[in-house]
Amino acid sequence: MNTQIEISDKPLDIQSCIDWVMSPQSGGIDVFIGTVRDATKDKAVIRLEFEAYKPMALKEMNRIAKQVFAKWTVQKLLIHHRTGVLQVGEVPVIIAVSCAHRDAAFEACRYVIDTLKQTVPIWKKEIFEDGEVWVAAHP
Amino acid sequence: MNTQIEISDKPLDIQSCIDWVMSPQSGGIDVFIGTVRDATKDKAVIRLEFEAYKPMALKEMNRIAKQVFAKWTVQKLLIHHRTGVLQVGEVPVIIAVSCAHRDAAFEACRYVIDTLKQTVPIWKKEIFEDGEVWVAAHP
Amino acid sequence: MKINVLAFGIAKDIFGGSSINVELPEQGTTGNLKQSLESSYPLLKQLASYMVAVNNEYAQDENILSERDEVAIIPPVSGG
Amino acid sequence: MKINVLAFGIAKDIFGGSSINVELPEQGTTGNLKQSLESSYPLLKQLASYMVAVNNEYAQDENILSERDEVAIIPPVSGG
Repeated sequence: MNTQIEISDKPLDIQSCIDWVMSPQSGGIDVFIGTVRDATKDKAVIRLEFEAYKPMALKEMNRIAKQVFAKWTVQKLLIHHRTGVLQVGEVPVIIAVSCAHRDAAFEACRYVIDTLKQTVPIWKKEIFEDGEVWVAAHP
Repeated sequence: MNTQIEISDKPLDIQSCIDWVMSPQSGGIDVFIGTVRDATKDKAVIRLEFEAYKPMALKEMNRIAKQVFAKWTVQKLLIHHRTGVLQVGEVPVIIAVSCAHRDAAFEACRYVIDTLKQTVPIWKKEIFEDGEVWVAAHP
Repeated sequence: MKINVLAFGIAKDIFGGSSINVELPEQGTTGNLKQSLESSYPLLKQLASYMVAVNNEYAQDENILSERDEVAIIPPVSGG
Repeated sequence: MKINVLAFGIAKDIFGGSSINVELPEQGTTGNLKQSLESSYPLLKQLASYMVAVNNEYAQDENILSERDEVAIIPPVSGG
């Protein structure tokens, strides 16, 4: 299981993430890059703040990685998540998966981001002109 | 329809492709990167050679782009394909799709690579130690 | 026994800090902890949901706590 | 009429060059062109499949050709 899983308060480096997953045994790489959108439900977003329960978040990400290597034939899997204050256009998350065949890369990458959003203890606060809200906290 | 579609015999630049698709209206970007694998059906590959019928290939890629913008809500779509001689690990194709929501980005990106491989007039020759073969030419 | 409870996201706002101490009887469970917290901090009940993590794993209500456990309140996650 | 036919990929190997000229009767179709090519270059029939493109579009067998058309033989594609 060849993985690189990190949580950092520094800007994420897309090129070096992609360089890391590349391998001569890979025919395809799928990369998901989350970006901070300028609006949510038509309301302008000023910035986002991300907070992680870091040891547990890393443990959950490793659990997801194990599931991925059990389900698909994957060469390398990278998950980088950023914390702290992010401006519009900045990158909170990069997931990169290299595989011999592209179907596995697409499916595994999507599985990682979908599952991460459900189980990994990281929280996002949206800051608007007139207030702020922890995303998904209330029904 | 915001697209950047190119065929080039120069090495593709992943970072500048991703920079181009980013936008403040996007929440997610999916990127597919094809890479030259060191083996096909357990036979060692020395290098690949790509040839394009360039005017028609660009026309077909634009047709695919039109289908994508009709099917999904997409901010920007980039397709770069390389031609000429590529060594193991080099990148023949980059597809990048930015969308407000990630489901559309994943689905559109996969649709583009799947359709490109079926309809766009580009050909790949695999060069082995002891010979060469145009991929998919024969049953 | 005294359980130190870590708080993240909106739970930090509800508790007014990044951790609080909760007094529980010996052999108290995560279920008992949730009852105690909900009675002291009724805003917890307005969350879409919340979980308790013990030693970096999601824990069931039946799980018996000890003072050595690392306990955290996990409001609905929203990473990515 | 004389149709200039572009060749790519393995078709270039089969024709021994990147284009050839084919003599067709006036009002000849892409179907007629394929028959003529297959009789001169029987290796074409061993391909998994091949298409004819006219003016950068895939063409049907019924399509009537003219000397001004850009015509190309498209063996099975394998880009990406």
